[in-house]
Amino acid sequence: MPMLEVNNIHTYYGNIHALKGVSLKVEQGEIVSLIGGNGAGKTTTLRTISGALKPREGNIIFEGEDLGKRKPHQIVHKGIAMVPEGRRIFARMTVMENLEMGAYIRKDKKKIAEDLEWVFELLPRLKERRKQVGGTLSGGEQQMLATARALMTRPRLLLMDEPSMGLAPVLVEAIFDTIVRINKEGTTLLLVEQNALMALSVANRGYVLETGDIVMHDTGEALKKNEKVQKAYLGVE
Amino acid sequence: MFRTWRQRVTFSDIMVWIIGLAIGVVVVWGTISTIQSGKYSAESWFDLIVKGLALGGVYALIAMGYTLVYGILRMINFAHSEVFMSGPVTAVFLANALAASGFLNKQPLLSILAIALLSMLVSMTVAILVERIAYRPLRNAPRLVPLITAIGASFFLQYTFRGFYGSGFQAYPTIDALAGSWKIGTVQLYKTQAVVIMAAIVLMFLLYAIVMWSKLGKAMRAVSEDREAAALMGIDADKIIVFTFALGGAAAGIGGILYILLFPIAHFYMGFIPGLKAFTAAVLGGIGNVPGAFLGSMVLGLIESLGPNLFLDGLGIPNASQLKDALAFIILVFILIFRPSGILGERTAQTKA
Amino acid sequence: MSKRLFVVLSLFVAAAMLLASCGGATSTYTCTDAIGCVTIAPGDPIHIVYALVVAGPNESLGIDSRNGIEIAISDTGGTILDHPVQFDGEDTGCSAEGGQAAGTKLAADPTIVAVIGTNCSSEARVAMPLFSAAGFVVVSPSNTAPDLTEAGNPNNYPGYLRTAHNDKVQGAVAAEFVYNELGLRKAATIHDGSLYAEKLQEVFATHFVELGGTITAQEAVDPAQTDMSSVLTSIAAGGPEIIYFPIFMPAGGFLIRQARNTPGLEAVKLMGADGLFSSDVMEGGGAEIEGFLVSSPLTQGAEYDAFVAKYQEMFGSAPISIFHAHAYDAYMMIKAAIEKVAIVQSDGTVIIPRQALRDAVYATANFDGLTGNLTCTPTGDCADPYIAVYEYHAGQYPPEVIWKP
Amino acid sequence: MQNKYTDWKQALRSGLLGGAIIVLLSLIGIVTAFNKTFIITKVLTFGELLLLGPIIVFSFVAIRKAATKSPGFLLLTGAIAGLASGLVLIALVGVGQLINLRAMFVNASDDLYAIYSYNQTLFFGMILRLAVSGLTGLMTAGFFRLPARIKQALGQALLYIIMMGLMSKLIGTVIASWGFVSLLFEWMFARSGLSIVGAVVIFLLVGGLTYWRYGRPKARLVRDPKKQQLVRWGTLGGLGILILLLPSILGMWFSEILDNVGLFILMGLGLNIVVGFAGLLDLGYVAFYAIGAYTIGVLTSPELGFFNMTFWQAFPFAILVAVAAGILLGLPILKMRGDYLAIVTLGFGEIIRLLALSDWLKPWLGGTQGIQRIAKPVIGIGNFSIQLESQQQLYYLILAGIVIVAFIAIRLRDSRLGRTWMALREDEDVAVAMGINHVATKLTAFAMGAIFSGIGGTIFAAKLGSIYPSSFMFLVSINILSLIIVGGMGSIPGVFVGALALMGLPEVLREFAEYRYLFYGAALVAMMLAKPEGLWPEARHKLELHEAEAPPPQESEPAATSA
Amino acid sequence: MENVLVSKKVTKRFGGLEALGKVDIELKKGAIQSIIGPNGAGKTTFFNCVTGFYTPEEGEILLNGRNITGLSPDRVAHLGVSRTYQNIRLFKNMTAVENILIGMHPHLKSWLFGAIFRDKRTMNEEAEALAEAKRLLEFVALKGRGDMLAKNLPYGEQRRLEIARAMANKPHLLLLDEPTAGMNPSETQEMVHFIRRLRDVLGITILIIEHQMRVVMSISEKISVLDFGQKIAEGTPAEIQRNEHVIEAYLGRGAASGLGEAKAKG
Repeated sequence: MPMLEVNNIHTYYGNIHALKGVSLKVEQGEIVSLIGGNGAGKTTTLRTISGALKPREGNIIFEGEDLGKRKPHQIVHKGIAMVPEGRRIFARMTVMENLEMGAYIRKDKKKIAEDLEWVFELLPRLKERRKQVGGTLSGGEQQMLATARALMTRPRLLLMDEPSMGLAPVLVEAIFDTIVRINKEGTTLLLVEQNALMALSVANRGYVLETGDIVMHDTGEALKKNEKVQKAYLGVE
Repeated sequence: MFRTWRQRVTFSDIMVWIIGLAIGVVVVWGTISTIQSGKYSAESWFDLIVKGLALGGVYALIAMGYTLVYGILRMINFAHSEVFMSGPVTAVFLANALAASGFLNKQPLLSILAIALLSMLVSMTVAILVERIAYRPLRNAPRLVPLITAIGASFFLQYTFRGFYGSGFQAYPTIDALAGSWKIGTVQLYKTQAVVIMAAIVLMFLLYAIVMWSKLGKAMRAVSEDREAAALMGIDADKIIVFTFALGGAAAGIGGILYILLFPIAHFYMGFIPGLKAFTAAVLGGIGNVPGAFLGSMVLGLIESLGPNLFLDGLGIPNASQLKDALAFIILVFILIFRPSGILGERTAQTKA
Repeated sequence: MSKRLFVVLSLFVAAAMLLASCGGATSTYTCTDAIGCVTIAPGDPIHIVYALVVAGPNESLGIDSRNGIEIAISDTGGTILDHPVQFDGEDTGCSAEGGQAAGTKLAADPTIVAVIGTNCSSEARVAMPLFSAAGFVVVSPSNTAPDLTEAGNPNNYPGYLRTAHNDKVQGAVAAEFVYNELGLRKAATIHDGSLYAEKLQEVFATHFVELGGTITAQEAVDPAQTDMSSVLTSIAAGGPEIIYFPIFMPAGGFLIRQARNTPGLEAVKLMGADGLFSSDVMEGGGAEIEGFLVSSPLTQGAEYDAFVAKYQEMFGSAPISIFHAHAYDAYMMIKAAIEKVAIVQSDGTVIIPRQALRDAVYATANFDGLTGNLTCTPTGDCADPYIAVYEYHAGQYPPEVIWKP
Repeated sequence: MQNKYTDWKQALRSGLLGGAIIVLLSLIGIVTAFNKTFIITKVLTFGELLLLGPIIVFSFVAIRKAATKSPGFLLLTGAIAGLASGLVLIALVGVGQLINLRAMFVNASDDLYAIYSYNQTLFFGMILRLAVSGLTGLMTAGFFRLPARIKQALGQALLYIIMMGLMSKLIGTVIASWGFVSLLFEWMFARSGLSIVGAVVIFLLVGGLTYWRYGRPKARLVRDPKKQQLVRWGTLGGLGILILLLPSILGMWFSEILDNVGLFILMGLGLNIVVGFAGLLDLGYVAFYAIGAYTIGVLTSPELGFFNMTFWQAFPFAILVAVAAGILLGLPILKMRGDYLAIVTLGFGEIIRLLALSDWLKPWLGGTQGIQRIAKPVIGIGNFSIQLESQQQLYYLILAGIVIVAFIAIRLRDSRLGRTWMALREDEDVAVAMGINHVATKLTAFAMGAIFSGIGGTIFAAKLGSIYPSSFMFLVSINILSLIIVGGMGSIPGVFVGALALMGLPEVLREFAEYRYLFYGAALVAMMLAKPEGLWPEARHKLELHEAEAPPPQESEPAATSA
Repeated sequence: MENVLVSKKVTKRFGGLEALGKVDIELKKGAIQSIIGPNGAGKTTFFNCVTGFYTPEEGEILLNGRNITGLSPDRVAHLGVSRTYQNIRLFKNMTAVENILIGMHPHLKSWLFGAIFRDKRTMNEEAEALAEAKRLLEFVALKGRGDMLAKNLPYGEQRRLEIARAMANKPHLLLLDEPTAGMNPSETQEMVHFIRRLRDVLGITILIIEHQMRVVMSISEKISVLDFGQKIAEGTPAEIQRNEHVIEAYLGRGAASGLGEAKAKG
C-alpha cells in the first residue's frame, strides 16, 4: 500500500477549475518530484493535500486513512508536514520560537529536545542564529529555518514547495543536499520544484503537471531524458 | 545635502509640520503660563498624576482586548466596549449580595477576587459568543464587514444588558479597606488609586508573559503573523482566535472591576467611553503591540488627567476640562504626525514597497 | 409581480366598498371647537401618548417618566370616563432631530388627545410647533428651559405646559439659600452640557452675584465622564466654599465621591438640584453622600412613599431617575381636565374638544399632586414654586428637609 | 440506530437552544413589553409570537439536520424539540418561584410567568405551555411534510400576515393620510394589529395567489427588444413621477423619514467617495456635517446676530468652510495608513463636537444651548417665492441635492480621478510608483466627501431650525459608514439601498420603542452575515466575493513581513 | 554615450543592518544591464532607492545628470522611471486597460473639473489615452484582453501586463525585478526576446534583477554582483562567470561550469 494516494482530485478557486483530476502516489521512503510550469497546479496540489484547500471531487488517502474533510492542522497531526512556498517563517519570532512552533503538536519534552539537536546537526547554521529574529535571516537561512520548522513536527511525509526559489545558485545545491539527507534519515518527501533539473536529479520518481492535470509520470532519471520534458522544463533546445 | 533635503520635502509636509509645530507651541506655551501662574500646588499635580496613572492602568487592560484581536484578525473589535461593560454590570449583584451579608468588609480581598472572577467570566463568555456569532462566519469577507457586525453586536449587547438589569444605575458598595489615603510627606496617596495602579501593572505583566512566553501565547503570535503557515504547524487557528478573544475578554472583565473601584457606578452604557478611550490608547501605543497598549494607555490617562489644567488653563480657555477629550485627540494627532504607527508601533510603511 | 399587486389591490377595493357601505354610524354632536374635537366611540380607548427619551444613553430619564405615567394610569384604574386609556408613544432621543421625528409621527395621528413630554428642551423646541399645530395639549415632566414658557418667545407654543420647574425659579432659590441661609460667599458651579444644567447654573450664578457673592469658577463636565479630577482640581484652585452642580446621575455621583478626594476640597459644601434627588444618588455617592445638599420640590410624605413602593413593585427597581413624580402629576392634570371638558353622550361616546381641553389644563389651579400644589400660569408653568432644600445622610432616604421657604 | 441516536440528541439540543433564546428574549423584556401588541387583534400578540417563533425555527433546524427521514420520526423530532423548549421555559418559572430572580433580572416578573402560563394557575398553565410548545414543534414538522406548493403558499401567507400585523400601525398612519380613500382599507386593521377579517383576507389572497402562481414560468410581458426599451423608459419615467409624488402619497410622517434617509444618502454618497472609492477609513465624517450645519447656523441665525444672512447667501460659505476643514484635517493624516487614519478621523469628529459644545466658543457657536432660528431656504423670485418649511417641501430640496451629488459621484467614479482613487485603494505603493501624488489625490477625495457632508449639514440645520452639539455624535459617522457597507462598498446604488435599510429601519422600528436599537443591532449583524458583499454591491466587488477564495498568493516573499 | 542612471556611493541602512554599502552603478543609454546576487543582497533595496521609496543615507543618484536622491516616488515616475515587481503587483481588481491607464498617469492632465463636466479636452485626452492603452496591449500581445480583471489573467500575461503598465509612462529607464520568475524555459525565452525588443524598438534603457543565470548571461551587456549590500564584482557576462569571488559567494562551482556548458552548446 502506498503511503500517500491522491485519487482524481478536482480543486477549484471560486469558479476556476484549478485541478482537473490529479492522481499520484508516494511510496514510503521515496522522494517524488512534481514539476510543471507556472499555474499548472503544483502548489494547488500540495495545498490540497495539506488541507488548505478542499477538493470538490476525489480523495486523498494517507496511510490507509481518508484525509477527506480534515482541516490543515488536523492533517499535521496525521504526520504530514509542509514547507510552504516562499518559506513563510514567522518573521517576528526568533529562530528558537519558530522551531518551538514546529513542535507545537507534540507533548514529549525530551523527544522534542532530541529532535532539536538533530535539526541543529542537520542545519548547523540555525544553531548559531537561534536567538535571532526570523525576519533578519538571509534567504537561504530562512529556507533552512522553514525546513527545520517542518521537521520539528516529526513528519513521516514532508511536502516541500519550491525550496530553491529565489536562492543563489550556490545555495540551491546545499538545499538539495539537505533534502537528500532528510530522506536518507527516513522521511518521505513530495517535492514541487521550478528547478526541474535538480528536482528530477534527486527524485526516485517524478510527475509532470500541466494545466491541472498529470501528463507524464516516470522515474526521475527517465523523465530527465525524456525529450518533451527536456524541451519544456529543462531548457535544452 | 541641502538639495536633497529640499527635494524630499513637499508642500504638504510643510503644512503638516506647521500644524504639528503649532500644537506643540500651544501646549508648551500653555504649560509654561499655567506653571507660572502658580494656580495649582505641587500636591494637586501629584494627585492628578496618580489619578491619571490609575485611569491609564484601567485603559491598558481594556486596550489589551483591542490590540490582541487586532493583532490576530487585523480588525477593530468595536464590540469590545460591551465586552468590558458586561462584566461589571453583572458582578454588581454579587458585590451587593456580599456587602449585604457583611462578608465584603470581613474578607475584602477574597470578596474582590470573587467579584473580579465573576466579572472576568461574564466578559470572557460575551467575547467568545461575539466571536462565534458575529465574526467567525465573516473570516473571509472584506475587511470592513466585521466592523459593521461589531457595531451591530455592540448595539445588541448594550440593549440586552439593559433589558436584563434595567436602565438604572447600579452602585457598587463601598469597601472600607480601600477607603482613605496614606499621607506621604505633604501629599495624599489614595488607597484605591494605589491599588488600581499596582493591580494594573501586575496584570499587564501577566498578560505580557502569557503572550510572550506561554505556548498558547506563542501560537497566538504565530497565527497573527501567518495563519496558514501556523495551520501547517498543526495550530488550530480557530481555537487560538477563541483564546485571543477569551484573553482579551478576561482582561476587560478584570479591568472592569478596577474601573469600578475608581468609579463605582455600573450602567449598561458604561462601556462606550472607556472603550473608545482604550481603543485610542491602543492606537496611540501602536496597535497590535502589547507594551504599546500599556504605554499608550498610561500616556492617555496622564493627558486626560493633567492635560486640561496643564495645557489649556494657562491659555485662558474657560472650562478647560470640558475639552479634555478634544485635547486627548489633538495630542493623539500630534504624536501620530511624528510617529505615524504609534509610540511603539512598527514602521510598517517602510518595509512594504 | 405587478400583476399580482394589481389583483390584490382590486380585490381589496371591492371588499372595502362592500364593508364601507354597511358601516357608518351618524354622530349627533357637531364640533364647534376652534381646533377640532376628538370623538371616542363607545368601547374605544382614549389615546394619550408619551414623547420621551426611552432609548439611547439618556433613556433612564424617559423610562422613569414613562413609569411614572404608567403608575398614574394604574392608580386611576386604567380608565378615563369609563373609557380605557391607550398609552403608547415615541422615543425622542433627547435630540432635536429625534424630537422632530417623533413629533412628526405623533402629529400625524388624529386620535391622540394629549402628549406627555418632552424630556429635553431641545426636543420641545422642534416638536412643539408640530404638536401645537395638531391641536394636542402637551405637558412636559422635565423641560426646564425658561424660553419655552416665556411670554412672547417664539419657542412658547399654545398648548404647551409643564410640571417641571422653570430653571429661573429653582436657580434663584438655590442661590438665595446658599447666600442667606448658609451664609457662604464664594461658590463654583459645574454643568454637564445639558440645556437644563447649563441654564440652571447660569441662573444660580447670576443671582448669587446679584446678592453679593463671588463665583470662583463656572466649569463643565461631560455627562459620560467618570474621572472628574481635572475639573475638581481646577475648581479647588479658586477656593470656593460651595460647589453647585445641578446635573444628573451618574456624573453627579462621581462628583460627590471625588470631590472629597481632591486636595483643597476636603471641606467644601456640595449642592445639586432636583436632577440629583433620587435614591441612586445615595448609592452613587457612597460614604461621601453625608451632607450633600439638593434643592427640589417637596415630594415627601405617605403619598410619595406609596408611589415609590408601587414603582418598585411594577418595575422591579427603585425609581431610576427623577421626573417620575412630575410625569405622574402631568397625567393626573390631563385626566382631570379631560373629565372636566369632555362631552359624554348617552351611548357612551366621548367627545373631547381640543381648545377647551387646553384651556382647562391652563386653568389648573391648586391641583394636589405628588410634586406639591400645582397652579398653571397662562404661559404654562404649572410647577409648585415651593422649593425646599434637602440634606443627604448616609443610609437615609429620602433626605432630610433642612430648609423650607 | 447510531443515526437515530444522534438525531435524538440533535433534536434535544436544538430545542434547548430555542428555549434558551426564548428565555433570553423574555429576560430582556420584549415578551412582556409586547404582550399587548397584537399581530392579529385578540388572537395573536407579538409577545406570544416571540415565544413560539424560536421553537418553530429550531425545530425546523432539528428536522433539517436529521439524518433519518422517515415521516414519523421527523414528527417526533419536531415534537421533542418543541417540548425541550417548553421545558426550558418551565424551568425558568420554577427557578423564579424558588428564588427572587427579579433582584437581578428586572423582567423576570410575575407578569412574565403569567404570560408563560396563559394567565392560568401556575400548574395548569405550565402544562398548557408545554403542550403548546410541543404542538408547535409537531406542527412545524407537519408543515415540513407538506407538498412544496402548499408549503410555499402557507408560508408566504403567514409571513405576510406577520409583517403586516407588525407594521399595522405604520401602514395605518399612511392610510390615514389618504382622506376618504382610507375608508377602503380601514376595516383591515384593528386598534392594534390586523383585524381578524383582515388577517383572513390576507391569508386567502396571498396564500391563494402563491398557490396559483407556483411553478408557472414568469410571464414576460414584452419580447421585442425595442418595445422592451420602451417599457424600460416607461418604468423609469413612472418611477420618477412616483418619486416626485411620494411626499403627498405617504404623508408628513413618511416624508420625515424620507428626508432623513435622503440626508443620509447625500452624506453616504460623499463618504462612499472617501471610503468606497479611495479606500480611506474615515470614522469622523460627522465633523463636516457639523461644520456645514454650524456655518449655516452662525451665518443666518438672528439669535447670534452676527450676519443674518439668508440660507442661500450662507450656503456657499458653508461649503467653503467644509472644504477648508477637509483639507486642514486631510493634510496631517493622509500619510497615515488604515486604522491610524480611522482613529484620527474619529478624534477629529469628536473634537469638532466638543468645540461646538464648549463654553469657550459659546459666544460664537452657542455652546450647550445650540443655535436657534436658523433660516429656511427660500426658492423662487419676488412674489413667487416660497419658503421651504415642512418636511414635504424640504423633500424636494433634498431630492435635488441627491440628484446633483449622485451625478457628480457617478462622473467622478468613471473619470481619471476615480481610476486614480481606485489604484490607490488597491495598492498605494505601486500607485505612487506610477506617478500618482497620493496626498493630493486623497485630499481631493477627502474634500469631495467634506463638501457632500457639508451640504447635508446645511439642509439638516435648515430642516430643524435649531442645532445642538448633541446632534453630531460619533454615532452619526458610524451610521453613515454602516449604510455604505450594508449597501455595498463603492457602489452608488448601494448607498441608496443602504440608507433606506439603515435609516429607514430604525424609524420603522419605532414601533418597538426602547427595543428598537436591539432589533437594529440584530438586523445589522444578520444583514452582514447574509450578504457580506452588501445589498447592492458594485459589479466588481460582486465578482470578487463570488470567487470565494482568492488564488494562492504568487509572492515569493513571506507574507508576514509585508503585512 | 551619456549615462542614464548613475549611483554614487549609495548607502542604505535599516536599523543596524547595512542593506546597501557605497554602491556605484552606471547605466548607459540604451543599455540592458543586470544586477545579480543572493537573496537579501540588496538588489530590490537598490531599486527602491532609485524609485524614491527609500532615501539613501549617503550617496547620490543621478538620472540623466539630475540629482534625484530623496525625490518622492511619484516625482521620480514623472521623470520617466518605471518598474515592475518581483511578485507581480498589478491592481488586481481593475481591468487590464485600467492598469495601463494608471501607468499613463504622469501624461494625463484632467482632474476634478474634467471629471465632473467632461469638457472637450478631457474627452479627447481620455480617448487618446484609451487608444494608446490598446496599442500597448497589442504590443505585449494582450490584444482583446483589455476588459479582463487583472487578477483573472494567467500568470505569464500578468507579467506582460505589468511591463505594459510600466511602459505606459514612456520611461527612459525601466527597472525589471525578476521578470522571468516562475516561467518555464520556453516562456523565459519569449520574455528575453521581448525585453530585447523593448530596447531595440523603443530605445528604453533597462536594468534587470534576475536569478536565472541563463537569462542574465544571455541578455545583459554588463552585470553587477551584489552580496551583503556590497558590490563585489562588475563586468561582462564572461568576466562575471570567471570571477572567483562571484563563484564562491553566489554561483557555486556547479552552476558556473553548467553555464559554461550551456553556453558552449547554445
